[in-house]
Amino acid sequence: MDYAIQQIVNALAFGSEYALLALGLALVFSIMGLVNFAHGEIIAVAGYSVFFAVALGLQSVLGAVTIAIVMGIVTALVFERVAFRPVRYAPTTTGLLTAFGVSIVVQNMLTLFVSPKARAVPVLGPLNQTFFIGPYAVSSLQLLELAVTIVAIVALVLFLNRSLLGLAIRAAARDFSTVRLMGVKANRVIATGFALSGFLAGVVSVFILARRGSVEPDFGSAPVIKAFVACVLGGFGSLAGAAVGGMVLGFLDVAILVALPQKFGGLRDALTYFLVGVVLFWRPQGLLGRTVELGDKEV
Amino acid sequence: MSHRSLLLGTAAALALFAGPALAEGPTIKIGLAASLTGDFAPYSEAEGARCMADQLNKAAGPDDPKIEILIEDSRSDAQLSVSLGQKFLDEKAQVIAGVPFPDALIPMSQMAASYGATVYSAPNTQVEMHEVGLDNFIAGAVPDPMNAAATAVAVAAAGGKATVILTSEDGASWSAKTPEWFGEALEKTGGKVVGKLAYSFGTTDWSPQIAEIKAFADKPDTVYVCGPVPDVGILVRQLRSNGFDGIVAGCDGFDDPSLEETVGNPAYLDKVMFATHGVMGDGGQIDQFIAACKAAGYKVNGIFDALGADMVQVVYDAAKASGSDDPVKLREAIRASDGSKTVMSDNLSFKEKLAYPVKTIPVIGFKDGKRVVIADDVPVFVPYLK
Amino acid sequence: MLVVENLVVRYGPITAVRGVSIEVGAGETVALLGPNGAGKTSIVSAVIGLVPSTGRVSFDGRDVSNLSPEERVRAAMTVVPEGRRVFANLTVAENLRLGGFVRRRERDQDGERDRYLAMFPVLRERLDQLAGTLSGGEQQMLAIARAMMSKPRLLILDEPSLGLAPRIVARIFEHIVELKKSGITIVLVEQNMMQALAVADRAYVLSTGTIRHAGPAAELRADPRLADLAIGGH
Amino acid sequence: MAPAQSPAAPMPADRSMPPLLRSILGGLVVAVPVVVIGVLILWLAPPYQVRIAFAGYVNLVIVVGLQIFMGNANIGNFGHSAFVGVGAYFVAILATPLAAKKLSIPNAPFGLSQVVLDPIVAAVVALGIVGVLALLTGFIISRLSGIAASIVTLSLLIISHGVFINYTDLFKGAQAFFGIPVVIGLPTAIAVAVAAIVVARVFRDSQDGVQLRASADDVLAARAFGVDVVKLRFKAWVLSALVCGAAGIMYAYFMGAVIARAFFFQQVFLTLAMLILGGMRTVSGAVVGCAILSIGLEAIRSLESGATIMGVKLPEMLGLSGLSLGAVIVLGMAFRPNGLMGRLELDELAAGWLRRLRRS
Repeated sequence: MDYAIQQIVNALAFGSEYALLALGLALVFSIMGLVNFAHGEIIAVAGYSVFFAVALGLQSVLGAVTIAIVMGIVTALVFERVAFRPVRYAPTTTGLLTAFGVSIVVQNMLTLFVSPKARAVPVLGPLNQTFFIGPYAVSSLQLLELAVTIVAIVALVLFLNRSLLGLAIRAAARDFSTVRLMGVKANRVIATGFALSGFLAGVVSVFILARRGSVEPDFGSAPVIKAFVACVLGGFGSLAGAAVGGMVLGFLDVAILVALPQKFGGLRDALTYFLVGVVLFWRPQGLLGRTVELGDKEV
Repeated sequence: MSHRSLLLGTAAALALFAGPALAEGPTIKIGLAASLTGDFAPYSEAEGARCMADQLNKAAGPDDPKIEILIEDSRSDAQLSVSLGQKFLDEKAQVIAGVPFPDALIPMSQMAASYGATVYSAPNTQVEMHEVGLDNFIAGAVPDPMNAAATAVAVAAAGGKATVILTSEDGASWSAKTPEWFGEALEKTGGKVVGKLAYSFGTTDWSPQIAEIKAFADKPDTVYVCGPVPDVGILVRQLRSNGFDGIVAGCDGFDDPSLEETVGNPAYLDKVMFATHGVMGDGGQIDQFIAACKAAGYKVNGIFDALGADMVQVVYDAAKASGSDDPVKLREAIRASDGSKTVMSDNLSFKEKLAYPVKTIPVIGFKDGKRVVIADDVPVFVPYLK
Repeated sequence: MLVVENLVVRYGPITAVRGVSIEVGAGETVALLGPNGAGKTSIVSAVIGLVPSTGRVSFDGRDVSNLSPEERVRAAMTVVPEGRRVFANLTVAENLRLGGFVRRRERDQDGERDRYLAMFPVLRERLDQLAGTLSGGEQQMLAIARAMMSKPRLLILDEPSLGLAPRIVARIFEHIVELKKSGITIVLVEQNMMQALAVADRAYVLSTGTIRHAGPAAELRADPRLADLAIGGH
Repeated sequence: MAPAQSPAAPMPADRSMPPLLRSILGGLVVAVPVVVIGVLILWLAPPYQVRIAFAGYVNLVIVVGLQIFMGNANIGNFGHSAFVGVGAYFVAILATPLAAKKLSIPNAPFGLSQVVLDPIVAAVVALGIVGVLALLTGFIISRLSGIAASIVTLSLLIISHGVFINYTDLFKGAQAFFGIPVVIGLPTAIAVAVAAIVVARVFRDSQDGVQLRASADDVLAARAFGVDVVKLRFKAWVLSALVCGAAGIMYAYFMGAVIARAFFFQQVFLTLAMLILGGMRTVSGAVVGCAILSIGLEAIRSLESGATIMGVKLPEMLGLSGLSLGAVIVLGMAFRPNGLMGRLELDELAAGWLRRLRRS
């Protein structure tokens, strides 16, 4: 029983990290129909910024967290301005490819100008303290992740659906000139949407860095693939779907590891993807997705 | 005369003009399809080889062999390293190497055979290489079962009796079988394997595995894993912070300078031990070599560069002995030699096993966060290789 | 109130508007008429600032030629664009809220909203429906109400009758008359000349980017030359 | 601006020719540079460059296969490498001699570790497996459009990679599956590439191809004319998968080893970038894009490790070729989303030039 609860705690932590990642993808998709695979590189740039700051003498956890988040936002804004604005109203595939292109460029720049090898960044270690609640080992990171994910989802859903700025972001992403006719500074509100996703990326970067203790050029791209799967599973573009998809994926990961005989331990990922495939076969639009949302940009 | 031979002839003529025309000794080309980027970048031997070759060439007299190192990035990609191997063979390399895993090295050896060339993989340890029946393959390191056996002896000496082993298919037998061999060797000392868990390379959150470890009915006092950094460093940190205070043991995958930083807390390194290829951190020959190379501007990293340097030394000595640039004669000379004095060993010889050296295997532990040598012997009982 | 002087709009090698001057007095309803391709929508886009142009646009005596569209909207001009352009993925209520974006700090938006929901009762029934699911006529009503939420002093309607059934068009024009009575200045851009002239005080008739005729609506209605243009246009 | 942007209408070389023959001839015209370059390499280049060229021809077949679905249906496809991988892996599993299998997949299910087929039979069976998988996946994908379809193709890629990497008993996991008989060389690759080009061209010009392209521009209008878009997409998908599967089989039979990583994002991006650069609307675009990027990236890659040019030692620039690839994608999307070739095939362009030349 203890063991089961312990594993559920672990699954929640896995799930919330996936969910937080997926939320960044879903946010950009829901506001501008862009499947932003370069989200991973926003995370990577945030991580490398901390690495540089530490190399220059930064010691404080708070400073590192601030740098990661600020650089996440800045990077997202730069990507939007340089790469995504020119393809804003192009077909979605164009945007998706641009995102891949940006991702390849940034990863290789990190390889070229920093190093292809992993670089240790121990500064965020203090965030990752394990303590015991009764017999259960819980890490502060797991709790933080869960809390941040819940707050982020609720805040984002409220912001996008209830606030006027949220409405303006959603509208601007679809019809740039008409939204200007409402007196909205459209470029600025779309940038706000990106800044939000950059904020999320910065936060995720802090979590990954605290757990890993090092950065590498593919620091963000590997987790984003999982996040993408979570988004597809939950229904692309739906924020709630991203969160649910992430959680389901986290639970699947842990459950398969626990339930499968060790002989088949290596099949964990295969089975996860197989189950995702089954869900997609049954519901191509994902668990919470609507077909309208998927086809939105074509309207 | 075809166009092709015309072109080649022109190129050769140009090369003659460009090359040191006065050299008498043979010129040996070593082509390294090195993992400069990608997963295995921490385990690349290229910079050390380059540094050693430059040192030897500088010191060489007019009659001594010249070593020319050709390096291209294989991106840790087996396939690209096979293609690059072909390129080096086109350029008449006598020795080539690629990603240090069988999936690259076996096809490369088959390819090199028709040129008479040798595949010499300095960091390679996998047993498959010695089972396929390749005649032109040489590994610079001892095979994994010996590494596992040496670790088992050290673990037993430190009181380890009940071990959990973590296996992954991602590094073939290196990461999948070495833990099994460790278990077998530990059982020989009276210990036992109480559990086995699977993982994938790239794992950064080990909490499900750790929860499993804690839930085993037989409480383990040792965790063994053979994988790359930073994964294994993260495992150490997370095991410790979850209250596991037993032994964490591993293989040469641990031997990267970034291990300590990844683990973070120096106290966590107590009771961490791993078997590797040579002793570093004691100010000995390897440290001196690495320091000299670093000072000269080579981007050397650690023990794998020393392995690369040893390869160059062995090839150089063989070239000197055979006095020829013929690849087959070169290989015969390597295998006939009673031993080379190299960075890592006073007497590195392939005479006994032909495809790999027999040497002592240092097991590294930690004291106050610093690396110390716990043992440095040739293991008596070796599983699998019988 | 709105003065447009010597407006020229070019799209690359094509000149869509060739030196048009228009004047609209406060409280007036002025129609901008002409067939397809006469340059009407280009004028509207230039007046609100969505396309680059030369010439001068002033509003309320202030030169707005160098302002961005959003700044012009803040100056109390507004456009109901051709083809409605409601935000299909937002609900009716959200469309209206967005219409009031420039007045987001004011508290009396609800008064405005109630007023236009009273004017277009069908919108009240559909407040929580996605705007994309409305019929064409309903979308047009929403577009007008949305534009009015910014409390403009100048309302430019670009082809409000486009693609709508005659019965619906009549209803839309009734609403325009209603708006006119409230005292707002209106520029009505239309292909549907006779119906527009029935509502307007004055009118300009355009063809191939220049003004062909101008005058009081009643006079133009009687002008036989208009019929030719109308036929040519439709 | 490329001439492709000019309003010249596509003009068939000769109206009296039957359409099928015209398409085949058109395809062969497009294939001429492919054959010429291949023959030159065979004649002049050292073995290493032949190897690199072979990889280029495999990519060409993949890009042409990709064009069949993506170019005609106008749906972003990221899943094609799954079929390349399936083709390659199944010939590996079926045709590898027993001795090598004992090392690589001793525990293969269904007794596959005991089966060795003739390479040709193995290729046919592997292609059949690709076909079956294409039928199953096509069932879903042809019913979706736009981004939904693209997302499902991307999921397909990730799922297939997950299975290759983790179903160790059958696919040998993250390690390369080696020991596959090396039975073909560059001449075969050139022949397959030419065949793929002709097949793609015939499909593009066929009734189905024209209807599918029309429907890609306006689905509703095409449906209104009674075009069964789902069926057409399905056909294009299966044909595209088979061509990609053939590329995978070629790859395995030349390289002698396959590795799952070869059929993942890197290949997907590379081939997509080739198609986009050349222009996905035409088969010629696939050929042109593949040629430019293959040659360009290999040139850049040879600079990465610090080459010496005209006596100047360049610094080590690891990652430069990847950087260039990404830049090509980003810039291409921003400035030339329709690619270099636009909407006209090479032979149509040539015919247009000829006509203008004659007129002047």
